[in-house]
This record gives sequence, C-alpha cells and structure tokens, in this order.
Amino acid sequence: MSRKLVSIAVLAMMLLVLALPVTSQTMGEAVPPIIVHSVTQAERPIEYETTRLVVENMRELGLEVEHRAIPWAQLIHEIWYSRTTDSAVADRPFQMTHWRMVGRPERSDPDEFTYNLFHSSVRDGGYNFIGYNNPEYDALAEAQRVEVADREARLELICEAQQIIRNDMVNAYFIHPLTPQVVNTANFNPDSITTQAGIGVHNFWTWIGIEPTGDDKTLITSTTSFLQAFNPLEISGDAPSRVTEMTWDRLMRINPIGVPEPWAAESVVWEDSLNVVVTLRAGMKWHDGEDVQSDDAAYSFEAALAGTTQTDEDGKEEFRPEAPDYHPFARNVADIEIIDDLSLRFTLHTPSAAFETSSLAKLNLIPKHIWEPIINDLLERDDADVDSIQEEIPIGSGPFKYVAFDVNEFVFLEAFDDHWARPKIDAWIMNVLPNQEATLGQIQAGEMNFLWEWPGDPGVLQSIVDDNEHLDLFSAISIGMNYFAFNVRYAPFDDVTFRQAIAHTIPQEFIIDNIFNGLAAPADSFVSAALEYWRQCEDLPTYDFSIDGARALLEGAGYSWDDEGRLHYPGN
Amino acid sequence: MQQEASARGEPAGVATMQFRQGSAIRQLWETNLEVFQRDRMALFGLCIFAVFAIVAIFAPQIAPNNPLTPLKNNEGDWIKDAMPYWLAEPGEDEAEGYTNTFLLGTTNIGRDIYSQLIHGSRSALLVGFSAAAAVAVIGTVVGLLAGYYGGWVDAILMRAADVAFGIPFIPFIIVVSAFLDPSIWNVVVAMAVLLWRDTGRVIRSQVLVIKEQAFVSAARVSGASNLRIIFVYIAPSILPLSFLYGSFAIAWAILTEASVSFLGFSDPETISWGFMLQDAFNSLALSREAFYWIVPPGLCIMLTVMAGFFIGRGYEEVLFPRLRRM
Amino acid sequence: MSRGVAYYILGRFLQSVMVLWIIVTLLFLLFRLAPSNPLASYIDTTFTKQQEAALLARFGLDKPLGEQYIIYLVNLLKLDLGDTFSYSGKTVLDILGADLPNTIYLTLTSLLLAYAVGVLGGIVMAAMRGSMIERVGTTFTLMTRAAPQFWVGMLLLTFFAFQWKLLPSSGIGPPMVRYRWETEWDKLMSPVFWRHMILPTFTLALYLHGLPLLLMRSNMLEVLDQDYVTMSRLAGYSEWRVMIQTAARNAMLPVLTALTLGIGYSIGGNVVIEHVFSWPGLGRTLVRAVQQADYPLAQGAFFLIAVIIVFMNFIADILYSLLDPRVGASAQAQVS
Amino acid sequence: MSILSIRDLKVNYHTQDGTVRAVDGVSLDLDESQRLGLIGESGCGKTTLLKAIVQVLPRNGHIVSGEIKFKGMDLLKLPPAEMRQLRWREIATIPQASMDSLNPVQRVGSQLMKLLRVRGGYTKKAARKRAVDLFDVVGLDTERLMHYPHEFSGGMKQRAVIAMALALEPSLLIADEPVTALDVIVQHQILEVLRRLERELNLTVMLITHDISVVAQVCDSVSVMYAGRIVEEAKAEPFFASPAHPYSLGLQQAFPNLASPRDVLVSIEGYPPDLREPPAGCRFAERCPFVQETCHEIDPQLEVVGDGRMAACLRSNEMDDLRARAEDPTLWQNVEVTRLVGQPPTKSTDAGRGEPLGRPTITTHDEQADQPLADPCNVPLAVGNGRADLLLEMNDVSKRFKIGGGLAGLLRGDKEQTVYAVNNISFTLRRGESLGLAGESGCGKSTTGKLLVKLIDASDGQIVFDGADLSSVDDKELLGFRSRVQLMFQNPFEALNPRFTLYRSLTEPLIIHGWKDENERLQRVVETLDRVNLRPAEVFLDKYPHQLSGGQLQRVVLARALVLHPDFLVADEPVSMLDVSVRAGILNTTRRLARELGLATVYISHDLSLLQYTCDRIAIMYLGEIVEIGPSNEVINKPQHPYTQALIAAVPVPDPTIENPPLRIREGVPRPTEQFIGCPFAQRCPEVMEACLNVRPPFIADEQGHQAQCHLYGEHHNSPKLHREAEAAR
Repeated sequence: MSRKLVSIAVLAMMLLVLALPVTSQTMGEAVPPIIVHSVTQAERPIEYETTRLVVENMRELGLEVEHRAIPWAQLIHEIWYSRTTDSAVADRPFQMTHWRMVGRPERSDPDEFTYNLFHSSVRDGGYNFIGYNNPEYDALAEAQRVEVADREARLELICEAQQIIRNDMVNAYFIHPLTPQVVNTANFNPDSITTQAGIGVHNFWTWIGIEPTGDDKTLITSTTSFLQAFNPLEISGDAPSRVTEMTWDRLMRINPIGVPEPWAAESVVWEDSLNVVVTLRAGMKWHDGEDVQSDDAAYSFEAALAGTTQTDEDGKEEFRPEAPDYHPFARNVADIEIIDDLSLRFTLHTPSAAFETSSLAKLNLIPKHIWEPIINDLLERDDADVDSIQEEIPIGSGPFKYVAFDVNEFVFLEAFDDHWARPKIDAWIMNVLPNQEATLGQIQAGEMNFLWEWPGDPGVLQSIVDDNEHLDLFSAISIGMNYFAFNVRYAPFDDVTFRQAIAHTIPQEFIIDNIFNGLAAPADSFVSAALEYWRQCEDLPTYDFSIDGARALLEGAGYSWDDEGRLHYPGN
Repeated sequence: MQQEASARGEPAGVATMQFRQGSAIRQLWETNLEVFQRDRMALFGLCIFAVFAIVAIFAPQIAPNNPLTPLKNNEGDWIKDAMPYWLAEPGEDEAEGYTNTFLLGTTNIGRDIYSQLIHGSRSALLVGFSAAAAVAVIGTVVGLLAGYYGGWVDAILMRAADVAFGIPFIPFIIVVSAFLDPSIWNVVVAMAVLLWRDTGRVIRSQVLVIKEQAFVSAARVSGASNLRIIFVYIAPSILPLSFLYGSFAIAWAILTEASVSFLGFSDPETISWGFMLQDAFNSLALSREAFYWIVPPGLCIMLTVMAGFFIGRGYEEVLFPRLRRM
Repeated sequence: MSRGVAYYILGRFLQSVMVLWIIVTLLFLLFRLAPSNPLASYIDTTFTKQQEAALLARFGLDKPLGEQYIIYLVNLLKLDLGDTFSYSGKTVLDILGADLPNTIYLTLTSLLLAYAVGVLGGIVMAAMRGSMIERVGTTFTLMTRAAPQFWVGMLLLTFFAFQWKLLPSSGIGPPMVRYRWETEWDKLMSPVFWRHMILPTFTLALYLHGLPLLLMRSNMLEVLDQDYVTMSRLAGYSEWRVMIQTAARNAMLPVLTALTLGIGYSIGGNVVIEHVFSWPGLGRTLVRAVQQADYPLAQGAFFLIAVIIVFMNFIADILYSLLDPRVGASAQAQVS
Repeated sequence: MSILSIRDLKVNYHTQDGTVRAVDGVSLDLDESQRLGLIGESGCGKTTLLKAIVQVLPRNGHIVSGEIKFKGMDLLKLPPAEMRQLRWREIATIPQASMDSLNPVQRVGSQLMKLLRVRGGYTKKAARKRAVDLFDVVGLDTERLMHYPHEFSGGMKQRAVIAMALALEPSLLIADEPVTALDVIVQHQILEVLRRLERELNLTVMLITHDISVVAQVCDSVSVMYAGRIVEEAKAEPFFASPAHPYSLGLQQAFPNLASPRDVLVSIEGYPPDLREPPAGCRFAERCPFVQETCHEIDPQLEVVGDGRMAACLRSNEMDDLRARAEDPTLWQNVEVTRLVGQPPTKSTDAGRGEPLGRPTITTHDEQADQPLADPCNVPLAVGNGRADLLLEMNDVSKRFKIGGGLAGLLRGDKEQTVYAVNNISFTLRRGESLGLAGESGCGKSTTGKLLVKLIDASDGQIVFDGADLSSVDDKELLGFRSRVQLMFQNPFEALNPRFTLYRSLTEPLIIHGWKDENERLQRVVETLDRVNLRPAEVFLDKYPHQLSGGQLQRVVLARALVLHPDFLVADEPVSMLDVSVRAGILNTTRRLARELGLATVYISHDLSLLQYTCDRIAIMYLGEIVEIGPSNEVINKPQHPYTQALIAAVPVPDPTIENPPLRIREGVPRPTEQFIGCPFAQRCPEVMEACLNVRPPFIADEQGHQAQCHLYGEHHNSPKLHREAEAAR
C-alpha cells in the first residue's frame, strides 16, 4: 500500500524532473511576416503616416512588417473579403489594418458599436470582420440592448463591455479626432451655433438655429467626400445623411448632449418594454402641402421593413429588403397599429434600449402617397431596390426643402416656411470640393462660409483661422475613432499578449502632437469620450508607448529573439 | 569630320587599316556625334541628362537624409515645415530644438525636401529611360517588319497601331496603375504598351522609302537575304529615327509618371517628383506658401523633359535638314 | 474621284468600327483586373450577406465571364453603359451625359485658342528662322510643353484665385447660379460659366499651343523650300501673299489634321486639368470612379473617350483626303 | 540696245562650312529680242545668276558686288516693292523643276487667274478669258483649266508654267532647264512652243541649260559658264562650228549626235573646283588637257577672240591647233582626277601637270583600253550573227501590277486596276552582246530591266537565263544567278548605301557569295576599282559616297556590279543623272569592260543617241510592248515604225543649222491600264488605219533581223487611213 504511494510519488517526482527542462524555454518558429493595411498617402495622409510610424516601431520588435497602402474603396473591400483563409480577394487573410469609424448622430447611443463591431453573430458576414468571438461578451452586448428601463444598469453593462474589449485588445484604439470646423463669423452669429456631443457644430441644431448677421441668409458649406444620393431610404455616406436629416423629419432627434428627444413626435410613451405609443405634432405638412399623418409615420417603418423572401439555388430561404440600409433599424418592429390620425403604437419583437436612438431617431418620415407606389413596384421587380430610386423632386416634411441637386456636384436646399421650427437661414448649400486647396481657398475668399468637413492637416486650418479674423475654428471630440484592427482568428494576432504588445508600439501622444497637431483626443475605447454618460466607468487599462514594455510583455509570454533579432513564438 | 581624314590622300596602308572597321555602327556613331556637334541645345539636353544621371547614381551619397523618414528635433518631435535655412529667420531653429541645415526645408511631417528631390531623379530617369528604350525597340521592330514585309504583317501590325492610337493614354495609365499594385514599373509597362505607336508608324513609312532605294535593290540583286537587308541595310538608316522618338518618349514618360503620381496612383515608398508634388498639394503646401516645396520638383520635371525635347529636336534637325536653322 | 472618296470613307469607317470593337474587348478584359468590386462602397456597420448577394445580382457580377462579355457588348450596342455603383438612381449614361458637354466646352475653347496662337506663332517663328526671337520663342514653347500641366495649373490657381482672388478657383459656377441652368444653352449664355472657364482654359491652352506652333513652324520651313513657293516669289507676289496665301495655306493641312486628332486626345488627356480645377467633366469623373471603385462608371467614361478618339481619328483621315486633292490620286503613285 | 546688262556680278552663299563664291564676276549683255543660251554643268552658278537677277536668292545668298541693269534701271538699287512689280510684268521666270512649281492644292486655272487678277489687275471675267487664251497658246486643252496639278502630265505642267510666265506679257523671259527630265517627244513639243512664242511675241529669252542641243535648237547666241565664270560667249553658229574654249570643245565632243554620230565621245574627267576656295589660276585647268604651268597661276579673263566672240583662255591664240588636237578622244581620258568632293587640288594631280601636254604620270596601262573600235557596232554584231551562244531568252514575258483591290485596297478606297507594265515581249541576247531598250517613260523599259535581273517576277511567259528558267529556280540556283547577273542604277547617289564605306559596299557581294578570305576580297575590290579607273583604289576604299562626285560614284556602282565578274549587266539609265561632261567616261568604261569580260549588257535609256553610241541592237518599247527591234544603225537610220520615227525626229540636234522637223504625234503616253486588240500605238499614230484599231500588227523582219510591229509593212498596208494628222499635229 504505502509502497504504492511511494512509487507513485517517485514516479511523479521523476515526471516532474523530466518535465522541468521541457517546460523551460525552447524557441518556437519565427513569427511570419506581417502585412499592415492602410489607405494611400494620397487619400488620407494622416492615416498613412500613422500606420507608417507604427509599422516602423513594430519592426523594432523584431517583426518583419510590410505596409500595404491601397485606396479606401479597395481597402474596405479587401478587409471585408479576406477575413478568413477562404479569402475571396487575397491569398491569405488580412492580419492588421488601420481603421476609422466616423461619428454620426445615431451612433451617440453606444449600442451600434457595442453590438455590430464585436458580436459573434456578425462575425462571418457582418462588421465584426476581426472575428472576435467571446460568448461572455456576446451576453453583455445582448443584455445592454434589452436593458430598456434602467439606464444605470445598462451603463454597468456598457462599461463591462468596454473593459473586456480593452483587456483583450481586439482593436487598438488610439485617438478620437477633434473634428475641426470653420465658420465665417462675419456671416453668422457664433453664439447661435450649437455643438453636438461627438458630432461638432455641423449638426441639425446648428442648421436650424444658426443666425445670419447680414442680409445674405445663405449658408454655404462643402464636402470633400461624395454626394451620391438624395434618398430618404438610403444611407450612402456622411454628407448625404446630413441632407436627408434636414429634408425629412424624424419622430425623435438626438439632442446636443446625445440623448434622443421627441421631435416630429409630440410624445413618445413606453407602455411596457415592448410597446411604445408615439403621437405626432399637429399641423405638420409635407413639402408638397399634404398633411403629415400617423399612417405616413407607420408607412415610413413599413417601407424599411418591406422586402421579398427568395429561395436561392441551394434552397435556402433568403429575405431581401427593399431598403437594405434602413431595414436593420426597423427589424425589431413586430407590429404597427394606427390609433388615430396623429398617434400610433409600435410593438417590438424584443425589448431594445436603443430603439429610440437607432430607430425612432433614425428613420426618416416619408410621405405614404409618394412612396407606397414606388415600393410596391419595387416589390414586383427583383433586379432593383430603393438605392436605384431618385425622386424627381424629393418630398419630405423637414425644416429644409429641396431646390436642386446635382449628383456629386452640389445640393441646394431652402427653408420650409410651413415648418414649425423654420430655420433662421433661408438657404443651405453644400458643394462637393474634393480638392482641399480649393476648399481653403473658398472659405478664405468667402465663396463658402461654413467648412464642416476637413480630412486634411488640421494645423493648416488653424493657421488659416489665425490669418483671417472673420473665421472661427470650432472643434469637438468625435464619436468616431481611429484604431488598428487585428484579425484575431489567426496567429500571431490570436494571442492576447501579442496584441497587447503591439498596442504598446503605438506612440499615442506623438501621433496626436505630430500628426494631428494636437487636434485629437487620446482614445482607449469604442465609446468616445464625447459620450460622457457612457464613459462613467472605472479607468480602462492603459498601454503606454514603450517598445521595451512590449518586449517585456512578449518575453513574459515566452516569445524570444534569435541572433538576427527576429521575434520567435514561444516553444511548444 | 570625315573629310579632314581624307583631305590628303593618305597612303594605301593607312587606308586599309581604317576602312576595315568602317561600318554602319561607326556611321551611326558619327550621326549621333553630328547631332550634338551641330545643335547646341541638344548638347545642353545631353548635359542635363548627364547631371541628373550622376545625381541619381550617387543619390544616397549626395542626399543628406533619408527621404522617407521624418527628421526629429531634440525632443524627438518631427521637424515640420522647416523653411530652407536661407529663408528661415535665424534662431528660430534653436528655439525649435534643431539646427536648420535644410537646403529646401522640410515637409509638413518633417521629411527633407532636398533629399527627396535628389532621390526623385532616380525614378524619373528610371521611368524615362526604360520607357523610352521599350518604345524605341518595339516601335523600331514593328516599323521594320511592317514596312519591309508589307502585306498581312503590315496590315496586322498597323491595325494594332490603330488600336493603340484609339486607347486614351492617360486614362489607360491611370486605370492600369490603379488596378495593379502601385509601382512605377506598371506605369512604364503601360506606357510602353501604347507609346510605340508613333515610332512604329513613322519608322514603317521611312522603311517604305528606304526599301525602294537603289542600294537596297542592289543588295537584293547581289543576293542578300531578307534578314541581311533588313538589319544590315535598312536598320542602320532608321536607327537615328528611333533615337529621335526614343528621346521624345523619355519626355512623355517622365511627364506621364508625374501626372499619374500626382493623381495619387503611385507607390509612396518610391519617391518621385510627381509624388512629391502630390504630397505637397495634399499637404496644402500652397496654402502654407511653401513654394520651396512646390517649385523645385516641378522645375526638375521641366528640365528633364526639355532635355528630352532638345535631344529629339537635335535629331530632327540632322534627319530632316529642312528644319535646319541657317 | 468622288466615288473613290466615297469608297475611302466607307473603308475607313469599317476600319474604325473594327478598331473600336477590339478596344472595347480589351477594355472588358482590363476591367476584370479590377482589385475590388462595387460592394466596397456599400459596406457599413450594418452591411449583411443578403445585401451582398442582392448587389452582386444587381450588377450581374454573379454570371460567368463569357456571359458577362456578351451582355456587355449587347448593352454597348444599345448604348446602355449600365448603372453606377456609387451614384444611386443614375445610369452611367446620365452622369457621362452631364459631364461630356463640360469637357467638350473646355477642350474646344482651349484647343481653338491654342491653335490660333500656335499657327500664327508658327508662321512667325518660320519667318524669323534663326533669329534670337525664334530661339527664345521656341524654347518658351518647349517649356510650356515640358512643364507638368497640374503644376502650372496649381501655381496659376494660387495666384489668380487664392492670392489675388481675381478668378474663381474651381468648378463651373456656384450652385445658386447653376441650378437655374435648365439647358446647356443657359449654361453657355451665363457669364459666370465663362469666368470659371478662364483658368482651366488658359492652363490647357498654354500646354496645347506647343504642338501646332512647332508643327506649323516645321511645315512652313518645309513648304517654303518647295518650288511652288519660289514660283510665287518669282511671280512677284508680295511677301505677305507668299507667306500666308501660298505657304501657310499648304502648311496648314497637317495642322488641321492635328487639330481634329487633338480634339480626341485632349478630351482623353484633360484628366489632370479637370482634377486640379474640379471641372465636372469626363476626366474628373473617370479619376473619381477609379478611386471609388465605381467600375461601370470608369469603364463607361473610358469607353466614351475611346469612341471620341477613334471617331476623331476617322474624321481626321477623311478631312485630310478632302483637303489634299493628291490623296485621292494616291493609287496612281504605285505604278512603277 | 541691251535690255539686260550685268556687270562683274559676284554672289556668295554663306554655308556652315564656308563661303561659296557661286557667281564670281560675271558680266553679260542681253539685247532686245536676243535668245541667249546659258550653258553650264550643275553647280556652275547659272541658276544662282538667275536668282540674282530677279533677286530671289535664298536667305544665305548675298550679292557681294556688281550691278544688274534692266532697261536702264539698276535692279540692285531698286526697292523690293518695285522689284516685285518688275517680276513677271517685265522679267518672267520659268524656274527649274517647274514640275513642282504649281501649288498642288490649287487648281491650275485658279492659280493662273489669281496671277492675272492680283498682278495683272484683270477682272474676274477678263482673267478667265485670258486664262483660256493662254491655255490655247501653249497648247493645253482648255477643259483642263480647273484640274489639279497632279492630274497633269509633266509636259502639261511645263506648258502651264510657260502660260503663267507669259500671262503678263513680259519683255524678258528667263527659262531654267525648261525641258530637262521630259521625254524627247514632250521636250520637242515644248521647244516648239518656245520657238513659236519667241517669234510671235518677239520675246527676249535667256535659256539656262546643260544641254547644248537644246540651245542649238532655240537660241541665237551662247554663253558658256564654268565655276562661277563665263568662259565663252558667241553667236550660235560659230560656237557650234568652232568652240573657242577647251571646256566648250570638250562639251561639244561629249555630246552624242544622232545626225552625225561620233565614234568616240569624250568625257571631261573630274569636276569643277571647290568654289569655297577657287584656284588662283584658270578654274578649268585641273580638267584641261591643254593645261600648262601658267594656267595654274594666271587667271584668264574673258577676251575678244575674233568676230564678236569672247573666251577666257590663256591659249586662245593657239585655239585652232588645240581644236585639231581635241579631235583625239584619248587626249581627254588621260586626265585622271582622284580628288574628292570639297577638297583642294592635291599635289598628286598637280604633279601630273608638269610638262606642256599635261600627261598625268599616274595614268597607266589602258590608254588604249578606252579606245573604242572604229565602228562600235560591227564586232558585237558579228558575235550576234555568229555562234548560237545564247545567254538570255525572253519568251512572251508579261508583267502586270494590280493596284488597289483586296481588303487593303477597299480600305484605301481605290478600286482594283491592272497596269500592263510589260506585254508579252520576246527577245534574245547573246554573250557579249549589248541591247538598248528605248522608249518614253512608262513604256515599261525599267520594268523589263527589273524582270531581267529578277528583282520582280514575270506574270506570264518565261525568262531563260543560260538554259535555266528563272521562274523555277531554287534558292541555291538563285544565288548562283545573282552572282552572274548585275544591275547598274540610274541614280548613283542612291545606288550606294550612304552608311557604308565604298569598300564595304563593294565587298558585300563577295561576302554574300561566300568569299571568306578578307585579303582575297580586298584584292578583288582593289582590282575592280582599278578597272573602272578609280585610281589609286586605296584612296577610295574608306570613303563614304557623299565624298565622291556623281561620275566617280557611278564608276563605283559599276565596280560593284562587276566585282563578281558577272556575265550579264543591266544598266538602267546609267548616265542620265550625270553631267554631260562625264557621261561619256562612264559609257566608254562600261563598253570597254563589257568587252574585256565578255559581258552581255542591256542599256535602258530614253536617249536614242546614247543607245546608238553604246549598243549593238536597239529595241523600241511602247506601252509595254516592243514595237521595233534591230541593229542600232538600222533602227536609227531606217526607222520603220511611226513611233520610232517620231522618237528619232524629236531628238534635238546639237547644231543650230539643222532644225528638228515638226512632229505629227501628240505628246503623252496613255496609262497602260487597258489592253488593245489592235495596235497599242494606234491612238497616237499619224498613219493610223482601220486595221490598226482591231488587228494586232505582226512583226515584219528584214534580213538584218530588223523587225517592226506595224501594219504599214504587213498585208493590211492598204487598209483605209483614218485622217488624224490635223489634230495629231497639235
């Protein structure tokens, strides 16, 4: 008996002894070359330079790194379709890329990022292209959606989510841009300009609130990106959504501090976590003079839900929405019941905290008498959806109404006099000016009086403002952020430590000072500092810039360097 | 040049020594000499190329800094928008914590413009000459074959030329360099694919003329084979023409590369003058009034391109004496 | 003779059609190299697999290559260049249709300007051959040809638009004016439009005038050596008549051909200028389309430009055969 | 009184390599209605003189000194505007190469009318009327008024230009080479027009040409120009009877003359001095067989030498004696010049001029060699009649070219057309025999030449060379053939690869035919150069074509043709591009070598007198057919075919006392694009009969093998005449 014990003990001892040298460090194979994607220098110098900087630091870690700079359209496509080994566009999955998220009003509710960026359900086709898969996190993401009643509780969840993401270092956030905007104060009263959290001064509230000082009551702004559509059921970029949000009213709007408040709706009342009754303001008119009624409101959601179910070759049922861009925001609506001319009840599938923000405050109210025929027609055909529709004269009920629109050239809106919140300016014009020099030239020459989008070097803007006393610079932390995304499916980025080490190679301050000329705020999460409420969490872990730190981290995890200084994986 | 030699009918011995290497190549060489002797501008052009060539070869030695890595000051921050030392207010640099030795200042993220300019000459010449070579070779061969054999060969080759003429040049280059990974080689290839067209046509018509000349028939009468006629009799006479178009091709290639880079379809890791301008304009050098950043690359392009023109015109004047200034 | 010309024109036409077909095919293949597809411009945090499939179907990208080629050819014949990826509710034709006029206005005005200056300059240069003026003149011309267009354009922009604020910096006019232009005619009647045209036209003309000038110069030198010019001297015509009526008239022929060709090529070559002055023309659209990976649009623009070029080459041939009576008799030349 | 008088005119050209004294002190007077012929070889300054008179010198030409008085006005002092007014109102000029003197893109009529309106102040209507008249005067079909130049034949263009020249009724007409490069018949017609106009309009004419027979036909007085100077001045008759300057002597004897053929034509070897640094002494000295020491020092001036004639020669007093000596052709060949173009005279040649008779030391063995036999024709004829050593046989050979047609043709837009360049011709050639092919341009003689050397292949019929049918030779045999048959080209300046040294050019054939050993090749090349009188050969070996004169080049071309020792040589217009003075040299050498090497030769030429001089037999071609063939003298002296008769009648005689008879046929060969049932010549023939139109005439031969293809001598000889003389005479 005891002998048995002894022998076992001895055996165990021997095993241990044997095991010791094995567990002690042996060198694994070298970390294979890494490709880091970013946009081209020509397209966005800032992002290109940042990436370049980081790539150089990574090389110091003993990594072989290639910087692959390609146009945005190509980049997004390449990342999207090379997330797994059966990549459609590259011979191997992407590994690491510079990425940026832009701020949009509806994103001032954390839900969209919290869920769509990381939930495993959107891992294969959706936006979770990094392939993050963490049941614990999924649970949180779902939970915070359901947590309607208790905002505090939801904050808890959001904070926890942020903690996890930061610890796992799935995305290495480093800055929230300070979106710089220049206003010609010779034309406008600066005090009448509203700053919206995470968006800046170029927001709905400014458009309707800004007071012209002279007789020229026209606001002229410009965009360097594209103005492709004037369509209430399509999201085709940042600039177009500016236009739609002004031309079409919404039941609710995100207020300057990022909280949804009733707008076209007089009241929004939750009967329970699944039913909400909305009552419209009385006397609202469409731009063509018709009254705005509850069935219009209802139809606005039905249009977004409309679609046909088709069975593809391998017999799989597949739903094709007519308004693919908006369908997700209406998907949660189970039923709409019209109570009277002005009020209606929405019934949801599942309770959703974000419903107000990302549905009621997101969907444009469209006139049923115009859109019903169009949608019905589309339902007949399967070769087209709303994206292929361009109204001759777009009709909304918003404070601005359509005057002229020339694709990728300009939009020309004028104040809608019958609106209950008639803007103080008479006309609103947006030019497309891809040429930044031209943009600067025009804002100085007065050809333009409100510069709201500036992808270029913020420093230049600063100096322009300094030179012209009639120009004021406004800037606000954006909801959006710049970060490096890792494809966590594959080595070496499947290793948390490795990702954390990379995080240490990002010289955050240096980037802010040198590349952004100070016009950026340090970022550590997908929830922008601009959304103060959702940032009321205990501090997230920090990853200071330190190559040595990174090395130590890797060493700790068993990584090692060979004589040429190349990084190797841990042994066995 | 030849006449002095023959001026005094030198004894047979000397003569027999000389005429043995008296050959087409020698004649060709003399044509080239003539070009540069006759036309001072052509010579000037040649010098420009020579200078840039030297600069290109010794770029790493000449350039004081790496053209791509931003320079840092004592605090380790980038030395951004530093003026050329001969423009900057004295003392400013100490204040910023660096010593300004920049001939042409730095870019908005602290790269040494002068060094970029030096390195730029490399890709410029690389593009220019490789494209030119390709163009000249393809064009000459096509022209020779089409012109000499005529018939179907001619028909096919000339239709090909028509097609090449029908394809919009810049757009083609843009599309190609946008679709393939950015690299000057793609630009070069794309250009070669189209630019041979003029050379091909002109040389063809020239061949048509020469092939009718008596000395060619003479060769045939004395039994020379087609290849011999093409390469021994005809080719040498049209080579100067290929040079002419070659030197113009250099010019076009460099200009085109610049345009393509300017539109942002080039590889940012290989500095070229076109890229520099693109960088400058996207970094708003104009609004910064950083002319020390904008003007030099433009001038360099202009110089090299003109060098190409000058040499080309030099050949023109020798080949088509009508144009000769008197 | 006239019958011969008729034959000639017919033949040339067939030829052009053939060439165009080859180009179109190359174009099709070229665009199969495209690194990304339309979906790129749709990807958003809410982009899903269904949308992807829908889109692929919508742009016919799910069909086999051969089929796509056939469809493509058929559509071309129907002048249907397809839908754009990035401009919703617009066909490629709509957009190009809007761009083409602008490009043509810009091209024609600058070409006419350039050729007017060029031809006169060429005559002067030829007349002053060997003089200092000629050297300086031709060198200057060479410079304008050697300087990158965009560079010149940008410098002009800085001074005339930004520094001295004399001329508008870009585009074809402010929206509040533009939206009133119902028709092309309104546009052409609007002084604003022409003001916006000045800078790009000038830049372009500055570059373009080199070709006609040098061409005219060398042609003049060549013609002036011809016996019939000596003859008209002997006949005691005034130097002016000799120069203009006899010499210039004959020297003009190739220049006119060059002009017609020039229309085609500069429509294709304006890309850079249009980009610099954000002139809403074919070139700028092409560049944008490529950047945005809007391939139907890029392809369409490319196609349109190619058509114009081939057509212009065709016209040039015809024109020459009509202007120069000898071409008709070209056949005779072959009798040995 | 003289309407034009030039005094000591000096004109310089400034070129990159020095100042050329093109006209160096020329004085001459032109009296009312005088017809002066200004004779000289190319580069002697005659055209410059003309340009100086009307002041259209190229921008690098400058009148240095002298004066030009026209009707008392000093033209050199005249303001340009007034000078312009004079042109064509007073002084009309027919420029050289007037073929290209018409604006190609303007209708001939419009050019003429424009002239009348702009310069003559005519109204539109008047101008038109006048234009029509002028067309009539120069014998142009008035329907052609609105045709483009390219639709005109050479002769018509020339006429048109004359019409323009006369348009403003000038008092002085200066014509520069008005008939050069035209076919004899056309040439004849033009000369006739000129002569007629002279009489009718009583024009004062200055005719510039290198062709003394033209002068003989048109002019009443002569000035001979040499190296920028006038060396002789005389009335026509005495000049042609007894030239008073060695150069004139040479020229006269260099000219073949159908009427009284010479046994030997002389050639004045070498070429004029370099006018950048003209020699101190007599400019002709270098080439003069009568040269003496003093000639190199003293520059002879134009002096009166008896009845109103002047000459610039130191030995003009001994002229009669010299004239006698000049009769000996060998005298002239002994002047050997190895100087290259653009070079001062070299010691070596000067040395040769030591003693009075100027026998150059370096001339060697073949003083006799170039001496032709008494009658050039009889010996080869003997060969011809004798043994049947047949070398070449042409049997019904035809050559057709298709123009246009095919897809390419359609695309080029011309409909298919057949050109019958050569129509089943047959003849034979014996070893060592020489045959001449004559005819107007476009008659297919050059094509025949190409066929003979297999540069092109026959469409029909067979060419048998030494028993082998050329249509069926394989590459090896072809190479063999190539080594035995050679071609000599019209234009020596094109015939040699400009980028090859002469040695390279000459050695190429040897290399091609597998001569491996460099030294053997060198030997052969040197030997051949020596044969063609390029001595010392070594001097030429490493030269490039542009360094040689036309004469020397043509000798090199000959050398290349002979370097392989072929049996058969085709000479296509061997001398037509050369100056008269050196032509004979080439011909003589060729003749000699042909004999030495037993070479059969075919001479192709438009110049009958030349063929008569060189050939045993002559074949006359018309529209691709041989219309007459026979022994040279037979054909020349007893022409059978009306066409031959016309050709011979048309040749201008270098003798002012004999005037060519008027021709009875129209100028201009129709394009050979149709085949005739009858006689191809019918449409131009003055003798035309019904039969000619629909029956192909047979070959009628006489005992000497003199054959003509004409109904006049066949059974149809009395078929009814179609009277065409009237219009035919136009």
